[in-house]
Amino acid sequence: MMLADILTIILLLGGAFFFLAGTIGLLRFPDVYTRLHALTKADNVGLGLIVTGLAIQAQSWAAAGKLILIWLLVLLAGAGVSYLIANGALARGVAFWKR
Amino acid sequence: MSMLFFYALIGVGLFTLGLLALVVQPHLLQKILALNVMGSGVFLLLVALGGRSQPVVDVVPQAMVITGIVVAVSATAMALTLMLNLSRSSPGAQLPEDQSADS
Amino acid sequence: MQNLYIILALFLLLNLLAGMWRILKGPAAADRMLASQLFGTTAVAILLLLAQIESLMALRDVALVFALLAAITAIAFVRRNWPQEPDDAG
Amino acid sequence: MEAVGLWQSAFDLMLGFSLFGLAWRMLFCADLFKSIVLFITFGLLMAIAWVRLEAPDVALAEATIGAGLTGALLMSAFAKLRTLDNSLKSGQPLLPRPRLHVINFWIALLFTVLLTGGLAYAVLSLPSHSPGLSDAVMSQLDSSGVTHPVTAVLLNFRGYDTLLEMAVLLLSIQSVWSMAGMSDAGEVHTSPVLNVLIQLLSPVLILVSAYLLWVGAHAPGGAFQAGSILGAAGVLLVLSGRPLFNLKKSWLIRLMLVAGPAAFIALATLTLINEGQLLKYPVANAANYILLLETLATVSIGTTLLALFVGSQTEAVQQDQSHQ
Repeated sequence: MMLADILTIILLLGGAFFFLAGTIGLLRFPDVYTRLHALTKADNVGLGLIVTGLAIQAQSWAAAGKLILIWLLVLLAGAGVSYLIANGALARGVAFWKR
Repeated sequence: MSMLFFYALIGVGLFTLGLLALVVQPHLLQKILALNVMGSGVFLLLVALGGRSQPVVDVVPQAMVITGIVVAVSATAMALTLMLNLSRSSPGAQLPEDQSADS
Repeated sequence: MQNLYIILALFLLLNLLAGMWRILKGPAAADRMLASQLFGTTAVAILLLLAQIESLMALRDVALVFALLAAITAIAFVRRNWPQEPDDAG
Repeated sequence: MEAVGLWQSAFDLMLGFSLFGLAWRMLFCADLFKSIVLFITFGLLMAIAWVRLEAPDVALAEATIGAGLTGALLMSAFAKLRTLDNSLKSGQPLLPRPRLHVINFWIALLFTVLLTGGLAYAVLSLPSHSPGLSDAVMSQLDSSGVTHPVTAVLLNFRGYDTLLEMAVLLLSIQSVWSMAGMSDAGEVHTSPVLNVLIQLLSPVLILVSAYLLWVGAHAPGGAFQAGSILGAAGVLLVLSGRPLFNLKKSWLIRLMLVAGPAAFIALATLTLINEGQLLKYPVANAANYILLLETLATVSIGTTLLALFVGSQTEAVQQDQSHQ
């Protein structure tokens, strides 16, 4: 097994872990804002790690570039949408969680 | 190989589930969603059965399904317009038959 | 490697199904929207893994399209279904 | 690699049952907004199912339409519905139980179960191997002008399908306009973050649309997918509040709507006269004809989808003054 393969395995498992963390956060966190926080972990880090892991295996620079582009697009859309939803929830008076 | 038949059966299930909802559910938006699910069931059946020609998958059903998806979305837009127009004249977005069953 | 890819894809699919609970329970519309946003990202990851398994690079285009269009539904939700300015709703 | 097959089967089983379960929860739940979100998720899973069924072209079409346009359409229509019907508020169970008589419900259920059984029997009695038309497609692929079989079927072998499909799209926009009227797709208020998002996304969308159109000649992609992306780009601009165009006045829009069908009909007539058969291109020029048709079809499909989105939400023509 080559070094690249080992690196890929580590990165993919890390990505899967962050997706799991995001899902658990989505299910367990108490209000919209904290769930938003959990969601971005899967969006940004989880997909980022998986994309990096797969890019190592890619046949060409162009293929790796496309993978990175996909990740950047998800980042961009995720950031924008997160802001819009949080802002909208705030404007609409969705309650904060209080201990 | 048997996976194709599994997907085909799921397609059958989606079609009949959608049919049941189309008949039973009163709200027109639900009926529109039901029609879409029925369509998805048919598409799934077509493509799954087209996959039986191994090693090369039969692409004619796939081409038909691509056409079908675009037609389905335009039909959905039209149905939604109809629904909105109907709910302007009578509240509830339901067909007259369903409303009279209430009284 | 192939085994790892498909197991991870299955794992992500299970993740997605677990997240379905949030859509079913809500409570707010925003919660449901958030969950569907997460599903979009998960679907991108699943598609990329499947692309690697079947070495079918066209599937990356599908993932690309998903990444591009994931925002549209959420924007439609925020702009139309859930207007930011309360007096603007008409 | 026995284990891989096993895991793949597990994936397929999981996916299939979730599709069915999702459809069930979507269609039999009392909250319309929940149904819509579940429908969007259903579209996501369908796209993954197409991938598993070795139909990347269909996956691409499902992704462009299911992930973007249908969701936006349903969301907007539901918002409009809520302004018309005060009882609809998301988050609370709001729909009445099925109003059918209980006997009728059981009759419907019985018939559905019987139909499912019959259809399942019919499907299972099919032979497990059937060549279909794949041999015919593959043997003629060289003379089609493209190397991707799906595009060859859509634009050459069964070009009349696509011709009729363009006609259906044109009809649908006509009926939407006749029911709801045309309006300018303009709202004025914008949000700065959304503006930046749109400014970054829309050029990429148009670029990807062109890419899919071009790649369709030899790989999954083509006019339908490219057109849907173009339509999605327009929907994004409309949603962000750009006064994109004025449908009442613009002849350009009407021209773009009919460009695809018109080109198809013109070429169909030409080939009928010259070759004696509908849409039978001379082999030497087939690639050029297909590219021309696909480009115009992309423009028309994109414009139609955008106009459908805008048109389906405008006020009805006659009732503008009588209500509110």
